[in-house]
Amino acid sequence: MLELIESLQEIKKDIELLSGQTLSDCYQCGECTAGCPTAFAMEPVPSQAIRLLQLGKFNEVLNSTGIWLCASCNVCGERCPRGVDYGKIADALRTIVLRNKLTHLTLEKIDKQFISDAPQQAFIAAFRKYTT
Amino acid sequence: MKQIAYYPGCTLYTKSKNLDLCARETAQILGVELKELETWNCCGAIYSTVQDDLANQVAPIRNLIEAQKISNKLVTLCAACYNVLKRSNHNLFLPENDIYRRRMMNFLDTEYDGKTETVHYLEVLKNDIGFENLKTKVKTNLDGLKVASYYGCLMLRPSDELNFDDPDNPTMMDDMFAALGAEPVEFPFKGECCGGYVLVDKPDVATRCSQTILESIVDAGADCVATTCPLCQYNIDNQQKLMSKQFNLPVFYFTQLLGLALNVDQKILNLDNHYIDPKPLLKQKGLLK
Amino acid sequence: MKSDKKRIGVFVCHCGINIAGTVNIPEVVKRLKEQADVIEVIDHQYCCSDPGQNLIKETIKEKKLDSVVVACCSPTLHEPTFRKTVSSVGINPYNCEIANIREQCSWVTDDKEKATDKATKIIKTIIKKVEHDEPLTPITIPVTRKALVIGAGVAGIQTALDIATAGYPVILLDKNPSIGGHMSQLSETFPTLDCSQCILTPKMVEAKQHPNITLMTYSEIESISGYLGNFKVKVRQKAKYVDWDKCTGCDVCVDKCPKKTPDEFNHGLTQRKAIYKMFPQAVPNRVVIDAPNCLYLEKGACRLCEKHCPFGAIKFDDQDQITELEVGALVMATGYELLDKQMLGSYGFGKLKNVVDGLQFERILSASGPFMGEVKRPSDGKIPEKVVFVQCAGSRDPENAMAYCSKICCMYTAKQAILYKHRVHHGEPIIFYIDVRTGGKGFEEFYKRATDEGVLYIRGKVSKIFEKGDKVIVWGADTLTGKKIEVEADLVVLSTAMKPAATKEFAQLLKLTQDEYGWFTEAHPKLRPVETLAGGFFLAGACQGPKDIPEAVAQSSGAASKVIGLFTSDTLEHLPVIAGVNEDMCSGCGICIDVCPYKARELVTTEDGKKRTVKVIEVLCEGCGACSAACPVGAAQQKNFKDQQIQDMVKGGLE
Amino acid sequence: MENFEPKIIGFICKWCTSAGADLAGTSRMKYPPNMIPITVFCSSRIDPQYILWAFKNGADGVFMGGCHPNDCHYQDGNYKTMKRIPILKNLLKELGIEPERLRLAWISASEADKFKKTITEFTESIKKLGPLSINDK
Ligand SMILES: Cc1cc2nc3c(=O)[nH]c(=O)nc-3n(C[C@H](O)[C@H](O)[C@H](O)COP(=O)(O)OP(=O)(O)OC[C@H]3O[C@@H](n4cnc5c(N)ncnc54)[C@H](O)[C@@H]3O)c2cc1C
Ligand SMILES: Cc1cc2nc3c(=O)[nH]c(=O)nc-3n(C[C@H](O)[C@H](O)[C@H](O)COP(=O)(O)OP(=O)(O)OC[C@H]3O[C@@H](n4cnc5c(N)ncnc54)[C@H](O)[C@@H]3O)c2cc1C
Ligand code: SF4
Ligand code: SF4
Ligand code: SF4
Ligand code: SF4
Ligand code: SF4
Ligand code: SF4
Ligand code: SF4
Ligand code: SF4
Repeated sequence: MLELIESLQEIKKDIELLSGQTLSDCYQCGECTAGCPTAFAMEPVPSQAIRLLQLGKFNEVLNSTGIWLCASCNVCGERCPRGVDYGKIADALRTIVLRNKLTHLTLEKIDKQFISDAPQQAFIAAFRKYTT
Repeated sequence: MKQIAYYPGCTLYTKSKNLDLCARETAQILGVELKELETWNCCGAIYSTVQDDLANQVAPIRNLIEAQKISNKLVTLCAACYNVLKRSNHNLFLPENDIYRRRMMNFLDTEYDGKTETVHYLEVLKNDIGFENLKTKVKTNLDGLKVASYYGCLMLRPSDELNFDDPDNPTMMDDMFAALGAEPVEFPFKGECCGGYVLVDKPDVATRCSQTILESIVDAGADCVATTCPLCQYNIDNQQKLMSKQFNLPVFYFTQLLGLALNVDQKILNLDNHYIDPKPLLKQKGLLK
Repeated sequence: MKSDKKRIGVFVCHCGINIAGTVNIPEVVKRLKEQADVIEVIDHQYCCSDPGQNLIKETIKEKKLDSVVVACCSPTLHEPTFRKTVSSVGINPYNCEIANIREQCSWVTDDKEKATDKATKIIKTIIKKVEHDEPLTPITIPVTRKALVIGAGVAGIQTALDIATAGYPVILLDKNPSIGGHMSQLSETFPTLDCSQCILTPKMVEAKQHPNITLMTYSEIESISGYLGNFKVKVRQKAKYVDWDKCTGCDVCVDKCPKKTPDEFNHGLTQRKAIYKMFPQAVPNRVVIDAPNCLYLEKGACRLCEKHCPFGAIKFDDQDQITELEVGALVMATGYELLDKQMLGSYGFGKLKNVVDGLQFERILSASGPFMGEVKRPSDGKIPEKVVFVQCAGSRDPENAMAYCSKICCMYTAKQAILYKHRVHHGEPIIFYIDVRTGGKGFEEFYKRATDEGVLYIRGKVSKIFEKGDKVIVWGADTLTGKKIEVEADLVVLSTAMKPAATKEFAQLLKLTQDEYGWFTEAHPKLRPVETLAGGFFLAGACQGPKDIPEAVAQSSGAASKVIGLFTSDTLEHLPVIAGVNEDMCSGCGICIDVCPYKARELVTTEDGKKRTVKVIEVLCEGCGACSAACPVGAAQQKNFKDQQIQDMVKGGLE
Repeated sequence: MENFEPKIIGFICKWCTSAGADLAGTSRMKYPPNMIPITVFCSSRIDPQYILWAFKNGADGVFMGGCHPNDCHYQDGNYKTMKRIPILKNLLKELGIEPERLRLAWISASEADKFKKTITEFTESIKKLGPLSINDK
């Protein structure tokens, strides 16, 4: 569990700075969730994650599985009526976790056969995305 | 022969030779030399949107600088490279990133004005060669082959940074296939994400994304799929083995089908490097002996 | 100017102790008398009382005064009183000015000495002003007591009827062959569910038969000139290729015409002929030939309509006709359109046959619509078992479409879902919404009725719509449970955003201002909602912003009453405190033209043709003075607020 | 300095600030009586020259009051004023007049209290600045 000790306002500032997004812009229409290809597996889904952040429940979101399931496909940001890009917010949230020295992925967890099969770019990206 | 700087990227040098070699060969036939950069670094395979992460863009920018020795454009084939290189350049030259840019130039110890344009090979085919012109060069008409052009997310979004094609209704690859005599198939998932990078961490999630796309392609009556990205190719081709439904649908790189139409040598086409063997389909359609 | 000195009298009011309690009036009088430029200074207990007013009158006569300063309360209270007093004894009312020594002096300080000082100075500023005041006469403008209403939807019709009933002639103009606007396309109307045609048709007929109303359909505005009370408008009536005096609307020609084209009235859901009537109840009940689609007019062969018309009404050599109208006021009632579905890329670009917009679904529901009121879907005529309604399609979306809320779609979506349920009892209506906005009388109750009748509301915005087999798949979300939702529907109805029908070019032609989206802007958002800043132009209905029928009609009656008010007299009075131009000084730079908010200034060449200068269109000038402040050479001067006057006033206040 | 009574000219618009001042009066609010009001139709009528003229003729401070942005009786007169004032302030600086001696405020017809507070505060600030030195010369 990641327990952040900084004041709430600090984390909020971090999230907004790192993502370049303004949390209060979101009016909770849910269009991001509606179009997200991985929302079926996410917990919380994009619009709910933003709502939790608006409410100051930062730890809840930082410790969730949802943020690791975002495929950075940009559908949400492309269609959001208020110009909020949740993909960028998820990227910022993962960065905050990783910068707290918590790796999400280790080599041992990956199937060996898969490593020899799958394209390089998948691993390069995964290690940039999931490790400190 | 006209030379354009070319950036193969990491995967094309290894697992996706068929995407790379076909492109070089077909370009040659069409009168353009894809001249590989003398030295290049891996682009990073993913574009970090974290605002203070511009340092990750040193590698992409270095490649763009290197390209200037050859041309003012840099051609990419892999959708991920295209996405990373183009966005890096676009965002670095936004006015709000002035300070970062100056810092990076100091670090790289060079001057660069952002003028190298990242283009995808499809754009070269459309703009430099022309689909009408391409039509006249076809040796094996892909007549009767129903192709679903799958663009995925990396070519299309964010549309304001990439400006490649309409993000909701891309047609560039379809137009190319029409020029080759094939029959482009409309389906609503051309730009949906195949699950991409979550593959490594959560293969089941990625597989379900890919399966949804395949279902839509099969519903639309396509014989095969064409992609521009090694990761999409892998997700949609190889992962068929994990899907709850069997599709048996071959997945090509668009350059392979282009090569086929231009009678490129079978060795270069590299049709063996697939999970679903495409040869029976091609034979059935009379496109392969 | 100082040479012909004015004969100024100053009257200082005590207002009981209201002024005299703080201001030492005898001292003020004494100090003012020391000033050489006044003839008489007198104080009085209550200047506004009869004795006070008489004193002023007597003094004027006795001392042969030509200008008066009354130092008393705020001019908003008694300026009209005293101006009337002085004019009763022959002084120009604009040569009587008020020095406000009560609200802005005696009441706001307890320091008697300072109050006395301040009062003296305030009075001095006004004396200085009066020294240069000119006698002014209010400008009278003749008024042509005839109105032009542009746009004949329910708003335009209501406006025309109200003005006509008050006894003034009205021209009701529409670009379409028939009046009626969008309301004629609606099925039944919220919140009472009366049939739209049933309540509109009588009004249309009444407009047609009213002796004071002239209909000009199939017509557009070509140009306009003039000003409040006196406009000249050129109208182009498009060639109809049918002589409407002979045509009886029998429709024989329509039956015979071989050429088909998509029907605009049904939004492309059906076909109409090249010769057509907009809809069966059209007013006027006449047909027109749509030239680009007519086989004879385009290709030279056919003439079937001509052959079969029992009245010889076809007139292939018909031409556009230009008419010049003279009117005193214009009412804009051009209404709205729906946002083009092409704008909504992820909702299928308008390409998916079974994704229709709100007005198309109104036609589908309408008893006179393409399926005679049976709910069928456009692709194959099947009865849709599951219909998804998508609210806020293109509204409240500053990033991709319109930033505003279209205001009526929550209600019409509820209505359409209810009507669908009435027609298809086992059908499942599902509404995706972000908020349900029901701000109107009976509206919330109507929403409740929708849920009572089995409409499922899902709170979330739709992201993507696509076809799968013969189904339409809708990707939405339920934000209340945090679930992504996929619905397999038979038909999707988009509650697409309303947008103004008036284009930028049209607004420029009329010199009217629009907001950033193109809705006409009213003179004041709260207090003058039916007027515009351009004198003589009024607004009615949805051309000003999204509106439902009750609001459109209420505003129309409001606009009509403004026009009627204007027409009660055949002349208008306009405040004479306006700007002028000193032609000798004016360099013709045009700076003043740009700053004038009322377009009251225009560049002209002097009569001798030698130089460019500026003319003030007096009736348009509201006297703000912006031009006077902007003019670099001091050629633009506002009457009774001339540079010299204000500078002297400053001096008076500092002496 | 103790007994310094600044001379202030106030250009106020008829529709908003002057009406606000009237309301302050009707509400019997008290504020320093130093400002002599000159009411014009619109703040956009005020040519910057008049302000210089006022300083030249002995004013220690000049106040300008108009309607709030978007509330102008003449559409956008106050925007014109808003644009002029900063330019004028620069000019004042060059002439050796403290720009703080010129104050622009938006005061509506209902803001009697704001009128009172603004005038009180402005008068105090001019008192602190002392007499305008160019007037001594
Ligand atoms: C799907 C849908 C359902 C609705 N259902 C209801 C309902 O149930 N109840 C309700 O109260 N409201 C409903 N409304 C709203 C209703 O349609 C409007 O309130 C009403 O039609 C507005 O009338 P109008 O006269 O202002 O504009 P319009 O009806 O748009 O009329 C404008 C007229 O001006 C003409 N015109 C436009 N430009 C020009 C020009 N340049 N020159 C000449 N003529 C021009 C047009 O041809 C048209 O005849 C609904 C709206 C929609 C979209
Ligand atoms: C908290 C609140 C905030 C608001 N804020 C805004 C806002 O920001 N913007 C906005 O546009 N609107 C606002 N409004 C709405 C606004 O107050 C009303 O729209 C407006 O006041 C309605 O004016 P009216 O003349 O119809 O009614 P009222 O203002 O209610 O006037 C009715 C008059 O009739 C008199 N009267 C009543 N019965 C009788 C009788 N039997 N005999 C004789 N006289 C009678 C009353 O004494 C009263 O003077 C607000 C309302 C509220 C409650
Ligand atoms: S689409 Fe945008 S506004 Fe809507 S819930 Fe998602 S982030 Fe918020
Ligand atoms: S960017 Fe991430 S959150 Fe947004 S739609 Fe794609 S996968 Fe979902
Ligand atoms: S004129 Fe004004 S100040 Fe004089 S008595 Fe009348 S109300 Fe009072
Ligand atoms: S033109 Fe002739 S046939 Fe046609 S509707 Fe008129 S009268 Fe009838
Ligand atoms: S002439 Fe034209 S309008 Fe008449 S019947 Fe033929 S096509 Fe129709
Ligand atoms: S009225 Fe309702 S559906 Fe229409 S834009 Fe507003 S909230 Fe959306
Ligand atoms: S006083 Fe105002 S309205 Fe009149 S001409 Fe000048 S700027 Fe225009
Ligand atoms: S600003 Fe003055 S000089 Fe210039 S055109 Fe207007 S009146 Fe003439």
